[in-house]
Amino acid sequence: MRNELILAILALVILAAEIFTTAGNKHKIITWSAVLFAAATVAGFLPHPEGELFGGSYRTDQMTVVMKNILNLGVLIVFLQSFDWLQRKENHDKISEYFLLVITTLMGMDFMISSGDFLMMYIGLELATIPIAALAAFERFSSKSAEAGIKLILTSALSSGVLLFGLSFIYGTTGSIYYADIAPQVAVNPLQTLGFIFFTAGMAFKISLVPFHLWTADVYEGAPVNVTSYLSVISKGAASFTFLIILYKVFGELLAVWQPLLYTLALATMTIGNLFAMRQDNFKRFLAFSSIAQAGFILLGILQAGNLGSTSVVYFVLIYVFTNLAVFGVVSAVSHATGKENISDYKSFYLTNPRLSLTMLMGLFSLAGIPPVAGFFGKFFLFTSAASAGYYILVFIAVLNATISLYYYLKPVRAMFIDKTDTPIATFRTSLPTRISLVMCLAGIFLVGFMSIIYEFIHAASFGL
Amino acid sequence: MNILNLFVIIPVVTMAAILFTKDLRGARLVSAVGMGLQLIAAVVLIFSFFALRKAGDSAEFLFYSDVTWFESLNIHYAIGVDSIAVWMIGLASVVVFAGIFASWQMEYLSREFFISLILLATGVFGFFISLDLFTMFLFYEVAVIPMYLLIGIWGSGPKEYSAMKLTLMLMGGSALLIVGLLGLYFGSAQAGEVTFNLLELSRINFPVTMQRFFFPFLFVGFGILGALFPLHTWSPDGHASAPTAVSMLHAGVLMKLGGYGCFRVAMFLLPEAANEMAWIFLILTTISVVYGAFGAIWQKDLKYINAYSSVSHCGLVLFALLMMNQTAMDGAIIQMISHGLMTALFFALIGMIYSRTHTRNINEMGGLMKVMPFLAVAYMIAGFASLGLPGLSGFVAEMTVFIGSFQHQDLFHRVITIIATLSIVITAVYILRVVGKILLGELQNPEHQKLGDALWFEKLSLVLLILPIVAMGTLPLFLSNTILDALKPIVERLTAMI
Amino acid sequence: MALNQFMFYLLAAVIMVCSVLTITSRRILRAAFYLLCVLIATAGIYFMLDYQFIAGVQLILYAGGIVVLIIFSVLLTSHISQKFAKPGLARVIPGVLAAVAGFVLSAMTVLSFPFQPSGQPAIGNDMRTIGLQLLSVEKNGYALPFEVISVLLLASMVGAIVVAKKEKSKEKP
Amino acid sequence: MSFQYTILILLIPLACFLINGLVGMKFKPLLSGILGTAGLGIIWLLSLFTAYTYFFQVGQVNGEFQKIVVINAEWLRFTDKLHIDMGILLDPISVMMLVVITTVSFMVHLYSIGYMHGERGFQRFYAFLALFTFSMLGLVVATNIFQMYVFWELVGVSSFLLIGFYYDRPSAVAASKKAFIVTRFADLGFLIGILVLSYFTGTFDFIALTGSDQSIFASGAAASFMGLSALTWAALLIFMGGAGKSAMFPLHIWLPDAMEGPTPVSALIHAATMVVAGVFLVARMFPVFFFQAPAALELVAYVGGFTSLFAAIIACTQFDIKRVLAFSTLSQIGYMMLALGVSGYGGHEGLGYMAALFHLFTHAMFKALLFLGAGSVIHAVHSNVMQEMGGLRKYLPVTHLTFLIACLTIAGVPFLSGFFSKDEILVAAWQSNKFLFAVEFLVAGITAFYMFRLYFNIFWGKEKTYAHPPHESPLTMTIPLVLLALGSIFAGYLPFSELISSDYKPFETTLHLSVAIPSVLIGLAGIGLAMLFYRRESTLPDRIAASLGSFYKVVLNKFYIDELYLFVTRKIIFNYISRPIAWFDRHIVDGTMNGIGWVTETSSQKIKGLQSGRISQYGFVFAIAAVGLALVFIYFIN
Amino acid sequence: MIEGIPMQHLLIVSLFMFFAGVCGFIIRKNMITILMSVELILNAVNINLLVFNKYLFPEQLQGHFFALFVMGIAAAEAAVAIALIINIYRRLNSINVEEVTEMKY
Repeated sequence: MRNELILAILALVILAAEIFTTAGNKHKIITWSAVLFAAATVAGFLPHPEGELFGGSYRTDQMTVVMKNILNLGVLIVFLQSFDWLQRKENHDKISEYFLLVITTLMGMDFMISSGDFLMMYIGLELATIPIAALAAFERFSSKSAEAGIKLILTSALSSGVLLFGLSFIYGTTGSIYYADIAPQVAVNPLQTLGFIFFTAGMAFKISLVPFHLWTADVYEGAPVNVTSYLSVISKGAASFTFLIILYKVFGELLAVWQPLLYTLALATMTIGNLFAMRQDNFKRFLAFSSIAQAGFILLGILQAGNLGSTSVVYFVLIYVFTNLAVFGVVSAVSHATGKENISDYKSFYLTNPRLSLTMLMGLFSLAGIPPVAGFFGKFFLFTSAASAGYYILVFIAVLNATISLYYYLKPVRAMFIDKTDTPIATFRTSLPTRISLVMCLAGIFLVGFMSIIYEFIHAASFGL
Repeated sequence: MNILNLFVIIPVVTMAAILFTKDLRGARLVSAVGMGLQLIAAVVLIFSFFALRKAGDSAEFLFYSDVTWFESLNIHYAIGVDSIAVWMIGLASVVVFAGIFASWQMEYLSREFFISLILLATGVFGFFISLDLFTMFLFYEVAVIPMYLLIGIWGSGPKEYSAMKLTLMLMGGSALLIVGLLGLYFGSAQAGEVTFNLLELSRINFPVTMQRFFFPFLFVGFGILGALFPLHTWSPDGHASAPTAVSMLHAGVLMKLGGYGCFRVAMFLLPEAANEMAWIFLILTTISVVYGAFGAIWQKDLKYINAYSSVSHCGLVLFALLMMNQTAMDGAIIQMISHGLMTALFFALIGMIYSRTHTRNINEMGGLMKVMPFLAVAYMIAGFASLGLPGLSGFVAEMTVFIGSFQHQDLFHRVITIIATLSIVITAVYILRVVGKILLGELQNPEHQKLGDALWFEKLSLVLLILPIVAMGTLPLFLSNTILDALKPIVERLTAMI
Repeated sequence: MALNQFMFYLLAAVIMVCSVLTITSRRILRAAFYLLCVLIATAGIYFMLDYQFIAGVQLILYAGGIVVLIIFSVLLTSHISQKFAKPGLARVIPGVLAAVAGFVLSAMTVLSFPFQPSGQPAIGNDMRTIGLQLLSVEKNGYALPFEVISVLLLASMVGAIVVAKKEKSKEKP
Repeated sequence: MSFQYTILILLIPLACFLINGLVGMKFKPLLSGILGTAGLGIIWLLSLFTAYTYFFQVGQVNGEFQKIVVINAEWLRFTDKLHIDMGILLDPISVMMLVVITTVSFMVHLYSIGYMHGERGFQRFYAFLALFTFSMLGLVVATNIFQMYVFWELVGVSSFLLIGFYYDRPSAVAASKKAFIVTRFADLGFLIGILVLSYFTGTFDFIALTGSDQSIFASGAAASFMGLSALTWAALLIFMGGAGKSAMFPLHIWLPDAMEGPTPVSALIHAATMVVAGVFLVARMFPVFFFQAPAALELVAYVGGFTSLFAAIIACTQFDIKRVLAFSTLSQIGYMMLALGVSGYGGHEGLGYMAALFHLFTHAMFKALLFLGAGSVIHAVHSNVMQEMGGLRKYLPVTHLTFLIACLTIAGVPFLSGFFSKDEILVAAWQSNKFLFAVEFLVAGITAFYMFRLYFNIFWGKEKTYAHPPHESPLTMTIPLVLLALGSIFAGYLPFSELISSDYKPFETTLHLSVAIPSVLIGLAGIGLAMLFYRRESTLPDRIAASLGSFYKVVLNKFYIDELYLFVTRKIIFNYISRPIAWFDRHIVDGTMNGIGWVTETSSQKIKGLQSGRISQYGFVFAIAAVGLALVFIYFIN
Repeated sequence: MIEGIPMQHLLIVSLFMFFAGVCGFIIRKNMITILMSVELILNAVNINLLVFNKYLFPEQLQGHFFALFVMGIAAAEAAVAIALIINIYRRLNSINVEEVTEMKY
C-alpha cells in the first residue's frame, strides 16, 4: 500500500503545485516531479510487509512489490525522456496534468496488480486506461493524436464492457468477487468458460493480443512518443502480470481451458504481430507491432503455470522495460529534435549520432533476443518455461517468429548503419535527462541478463499454480 | 585462474581498448596485440593441455571449472576442453589473428569493424570452451549476429540481401537448436535435477522416442551452420558479400561450430537417434559433397567458387561424423581444422587479389602469377590443400575420412563413401580451372601490369595460415592421435547403442 | 398474470425494443431518447428487484447525468435535424452476425446452466447497510474501491479538461 | 650392412627443393642449377652404391632377395591396423628403380643447365625437378601402398608444375591441367582400390600384401560385387591408377599434350620415370594380381597390348617430334604392361615380370636419350615440327650419333639393350598368349618404322632454311647424351634375371632365337621402309596417306579420343551437370529460401486490410473473436 | 427477486441488451451513438450483476456494489469520451468514425 499512498501524495503535491505556481515557473514542475518520483522509486526498494488489507481486496507479496518497482523504474525513465517534450512551449500549460495523469494511471496499475477482488481489479484497470486516452490525445496540434485518443477510449470501453460481462458470469457462477473465494468454486463448465473467455478478451485487449490488438498500432502511432512508450511498456507489463496472477490464483482449475487458449493466442499474436511489423515505416507503429509480437512471447511464460512461468514473465517484463524504453528513448529524442519518426529517416544515423545509434542497436538486439544483451535471457527463459510444460512445437514456432522479428528489427539497423543518404539527421545533442535515461536503459540491458542475482531474486518471490 | 577464461576476457578487453583508440592505426594495432595475445594464449593452452595429458590426467575434459550462474535453473558457466576443443581454439586463434592482418587497411569505420570482428571471435572461443549448453548456445548466437553488421556495412555486392539471408537462416537454425536444447534440458530431469551440463547429460540415456523427436532439431540446427544441403544457400551469398576477414572467419571458423555442435551435442547426447537417422543425413551430406563441388565448377566469382567448395568440404565433415567410427570422425575433425585454415587462406587471398584488380570474375583476370607471384603461389598452395595434395592438410583429412568411412560394415556406407570420393576429382577440376584462368596464362588485362605483390602484413597473414597447413600435412600424427583419443568416449557411446 | 409479472414483461419489452431502436435510429437525438427509455426501464427493473438505492443512482447518474451529457454533446457536434444515411450492408451484416452469434451462444449457455442459489438469508439492502459497507475496510467493505474511484474521477476530470482545453495559441509548433 | 644412409637419397632432393623453392629467387640462376645437379650427383652415386651393395653383397640370402625395411615410421594412424607409415623398402625392383630414377634425373639436371640457360624461372625449374625426384624416389621405396599413394599424388603435382612451367603459354597451362585432372581421375580409382583392399585385408603394408600369407585375402576373395570378387575389383581399380599414370588407353590422352613442358622434363617424367610408375605399381602388387585377381591381370595384358598397337599407329602420323616420342613411349609402356599381364609367378614362369622391368630399365635409358636428343635438336632449330627440319646430321654430330643409337636400340637391333629386353617380352608373350604375341610382333615393326621416320626426317632429307645456322649443343647437354647412349648400348648386358624376378629368386634366361630372329627381321623391315620413304624427300608417304583416306585422318587426329574427352568434360560435365546444378542451387534451393521470404512478405501485404483503421471493424473483430473463441472452447475443446 | 419471474428471463433481457450494444458498436458511424452502445453494454452488465446478486447470492451485496462502481466508471468514461469526441469534432469537423482512419495498415 505504501507505493500507492506515495503516488497519491505525489499526485496531490503536483496538483497543489499546479495551483500555486505561476506561469513562468511551470517548467520547474518537470524537474521536481521527476526528482520526487525518483525518490518514490527508491522508496519502493525499501523492505515492504506482505499481506492483505481491506479484507482481502488488497494484497501484496514479494512479487507484486517487485513488479511495482519495475513499473516505477520504467515510469521514471519515461519521465526523464519526456523532459524535452514537456519543455516545449505548447505543452507548458499541461505539464502538471501530464504528471498527474501518468501517476494516477500508474496508481491504477498498482491497484490492479495488488487487487484481491475483481472489483478492485476492474477499477484499477479503468484507472489505468481512461486517463491514458486523454494522454494519447495530448498533442494539441496533431489530428493523429486526437484520433489515437478516441480510438483508445471507444475500443477500450467495448473491451471493458466485454470483460465485465465475463466477470458477471464468473460472479454468477461462483458467488463472489474475491479471488480467494472464487478459486475453489472454479470448474470447467460452459458458463464459466464463457465468462472466462470474455474476461480474457478484455485482458487480451490490454495486453494487445491478437485478435484483440487492433487498437494498438493506431494508438501508438498517434500518441505522443512518451505516452506511447508508457503505454507499450508500463501498461502492457502491468496488464500481463495481472493477467498472470488472476490465471494462476483464480482460474487455476480452468488450466485445461486457458492453456490451449493461450497457445492459440500466442501463435496468432506472434505471427500477426510480426507480419504487420515487417511492413511498417513509422517507428512508433513499427514498435507497436513489435510490442504485440513481444506480448505473444510473454504468453509462453504465462502458459507454463508454474514458478518458472511467473519468474520468466516478470523477468522478461523487467528486461522489456529497459529494452523498449531504450529504443523509445532514442525515437523520442530524435522525434523531439527533428520531428522525424520514420525508419527511413534514420539513414546514416550512425555517422551523425553514433551514441544514439548504438543505444538503439542494443535495444533492437535486445528486443530481437540476441546475446549478450538481456533480451536473449528474457526470451530464452520464456522459451524454457513453455518447453517445461512440454510445448516444444510452440517453442519452435515462437523461435521461428523471433527469427522473422529479427528481420524487421534489423531494418532500422540497416537504415542507421548501412544505408547511405545525403540528408541524414543532423548531429544533435540530447538533453541531460534523456542521456541519464538512456544510460539507465543500457545498464539495464547489459546487467539484467548477466546478473543472475536479479533473476534469482525474482525467482525467490515467484509463485505457481 | 583457469586459462580458458582468457579466451573470453582477452577479446572483451581488446574490444574495450579499441573504444579508446582514435583511428585505424590505433584500432588495428590494439586488435593485433589483443589477438596476438590470444594466439599466444592458445599456444600456451595447447602446450599445457598436452603436458597435463602426458602427466597422466585422463579426465575427459581438462581445465574444467564450473560456476553456478542461474541457480534456480541450474544453469552454469562450465568450461573445459578436450583435445578437439583445444585444436579448434588453436585454429580459431590463427584465423582471427590472420584476419586482423587481412583487414589492415580497413579505412571505413575501422574501430567498429575491429570491434565487431573481435566480438565474432569471442563467440567462437566461448563456444569451444563451453561445456554448459546454455553458455554454448549463448556464445553461438554471439558469434552469429555481428555477421549482419560486418557484411552489411563493410561488404560488397548485394550485401544487405546476403547479410539478411545469412542472419535469418542461421537464426532459423538456432530456432531448431533452442527446441533441441530445451528438450535435452528437460529430458535430463529423469536423472534428477534438470541440467544443461554436457558431462552430466552425457551420462543419461534418454528414451528413444524422445531422442527421435529432438535429434533432427539439434542436428539440423547445427547443420545449417555447417552448410547442410539444402540449407546451405546462405553460404555462397554470405561469403561472396562479406569483407575479407569476415569471410575468413566465417568460413574458416564459424562454420566449424556447426560440425562441432553436431557431434558434440546432437550425436553425442542422442546416440540412438543418431544411429537410427544417420542414413537420412548421410544422403544429404553426400549430396552436399558432390553437389557443392559440381556447383563450384560453373561459378565465375572467386568467392562463389570458394563458397561452394566450402559446402562440399563442410559436407564432408558432417558426412564423416555421421559414419560414427573413430577414424572417420577423426578425419572429420582434421577436415574441420584443415578446411578452416585453407578456406581462410583462400578468402584472404581473394580479398587481396580483389583489392588490387577490383574484380572477382575469373574471366576478367589472367596471368597474375607474373605480377603478384607471392599471392599466386599462396593461392596455389591453398588450391593444392583444397584438392587434397599430400604434404598439405587437406590430404590427411580427406584420407582419414575416406578410410574411416569405408571401414563401415554396411555396403550402403561404403557405396556412398565411393560417391563422396568423386569430389576429390571434381575439386581438382574447379581448382585448376581457377588457377589456370587467373594465375596462369597470359596477362589478360594490361591494367594489371601495374599491380603490386603482397605487402608485409598481407604476407604475414598468409604465412600464418600456410604454416599450419603445411605442418598438418607433413606431420599429422600427433594431431590425429590426440583427436582419436578424445573421440574415444564419444564413439564408445555412439556404438554402444547399436 | 400477476401485476409484477406484467410489469416486468412490459419493462423487458421496452428495454429490448428501445435498445434496438437506439442502435438503429437514424436521428441521433431520437437515439438518445431511446437510450434514456432503456435506462429508465432498467431502473424500473432495479426497483422491482428491490434495489432502490441503485435504481436511484441509475436514474440520477445515467438518466440524469450521462444522457444529458450525451445530448449536450450531440447538440454541440450535430445538427438536430440531421438524419444519418442508412448503414450499408457491409456494416450491418457483420454487426448483426456478431451480435446474433454472441447472443445465441450466450443464451444457450446461460439457459442450460444449473445456477445454484446459495440459499443463505438475504442481507438487508437498506441505506444503512449500504452506507456501512461502503465505508467498511473489512471484507465486503468497499472503502478502498470508493477511494480509488474518486481518484479515477479526478483523473478523468483532469483528462477531460486537458483534452478539451481551448487552444491558447494557434501557431503550429 | 645397414642401409640407413638411404634416407639421404630422399632428403637431399627434398632439401634441394626447399632451398631452391624458398630462397632460390635470391640466387644466381646458375648457382641453383649447380646446387640441384650436385645434389642429384650425390644421390646418383648413393643409389649406385646401394644397388651394388644390395644386389651383389647383402641383398641375397639363401638364394632369395630380401625385402629390407630400412626405416618405417608411423606417419598417420587410422585404426590399430591401418596406418600410413613413411619408410624405405629396399628390394630388387625398388633398388633398380632408384638407379633408373637417379640416373635419368641426374642426366636431366645436368642437361638442363645448358638447355634451360637464360630461361625465366630457372631456379623454379630446378626446385620442381628436385621435388619430382624426391616424390618419385619416395614412390618407389614406399613400404606400403598408402605411402605410395602419397608420393603418387606428389609425383602428379610435380608433373603438373613442370608441364605448366611456361605458365604464360595457354597451351602449356591447358596441358598441365589436363594431365593433372586425367591422372587425378585415375588416382581416384587407385584410392578406391586401396580402400577396398585395405577394408578386406586390413593392411596397407606391401610386405604383408605380397607375402606368402594368403589368409588375409580370404574375406576379400569371398565377397563379390557385380560378379567379380572384391579383390578383383580392388586390383582393377588399382590398375586404373597405374593406367592413368602410365597413360594406358583410354587414359593416355594427357601424355602427348604433356610435351608442352620443357623437353628435359619430358625426358625425365614423361618418358623414363613417372610414366612407368604404373608398371612399377603392378609389379609391386604382382602377387596380389597373380594370385587373387587373375582376371585383372589379364586385363592388364590386353590393355597393354592394345595401347602399344594403338599408340604405334598414331606415332606414324605425327609431325611434332616430341609427340612422336610420346606415342612411342605409350607404345613401349604398353609392352611392359603386356609383359606383366602375361607373366606367371616364380622362376621361368615369371619371365614376363622380369622382362617388363628389364624393358623398363632399358627403355628409361634410350627413351631419355631420345628426348634429350630431341631437345638438343629443338634447342638448335627452335621448332618441334619435323617438316621444319632436315639434314641436321652435319650440324649436330654428337646429337645425331646418339640419336641414331637410341633409334636402333628401340627398334630392337641386336646387341643393343632394347633388343634383349624386347626379346624377353616377346618370348613371354609367345609362351602365354599367341594373339598378343602377334600384336607385339607387329608393333615391333611399326616401332622401327616410325622411329626411323623420325630419324630420317630430322637428320637426313632436304636441308631446310634456318633462321640462324644450327649448332651443336654445349657440353652440359652432350655429356648426358653420350652417357645415356652408353647406357643404351650396354644396359642389356646386365644379368637381369639374376637380379629381378617375380618371386625374388634368381633364374637363368637364354636368348630365344626362334623369337629373336623374326623380331629383328621385322624391325629391320620397318627401318628399311622408313629409309625408303624418308631418306630423301619423297611424295610416297603423302600418296600412301591419301590412299588411306579417312583412316589416315582418324589416326592423324589420334582417333578423336581427345575430342571425345572434350565432349564429355565440356559438354556433359560442364554444361549438363555443373550448369544445371548451379541453376538448381540458385533457383530451386535458394529460390525456396527466397520463396519463404516472399510468402511472408506477401502475406504481410495481403493481411494489411485487417488493420483498416476503422473502429467499427475493430469492434467487430473483437466481438467475433471473443464469441468465436468462446464457442470453440465451450463446445469443441473439453 | 421478482415473484414469478425466473432469473433466466431477466438474463435474456440483459443478454439481448448487451448484444444490441455490441451490434450498435459495429454498425453505427456516429461516435456518440457508439458511445450510447457502450452504455447499453455496461447497463446490461449491471443487470446481470444485480440479478445474480438478488437471485443467487443475496447474503452479500457484492454484485450490487460492483454495479454501483461500474456506473461510476461508466460516467467517467463517458465524460472523457465526450471530451475526446468534441476534440475530434474541433479538428475534423466531423464525428464520423469512418473519417478517423488516418492511421491504418
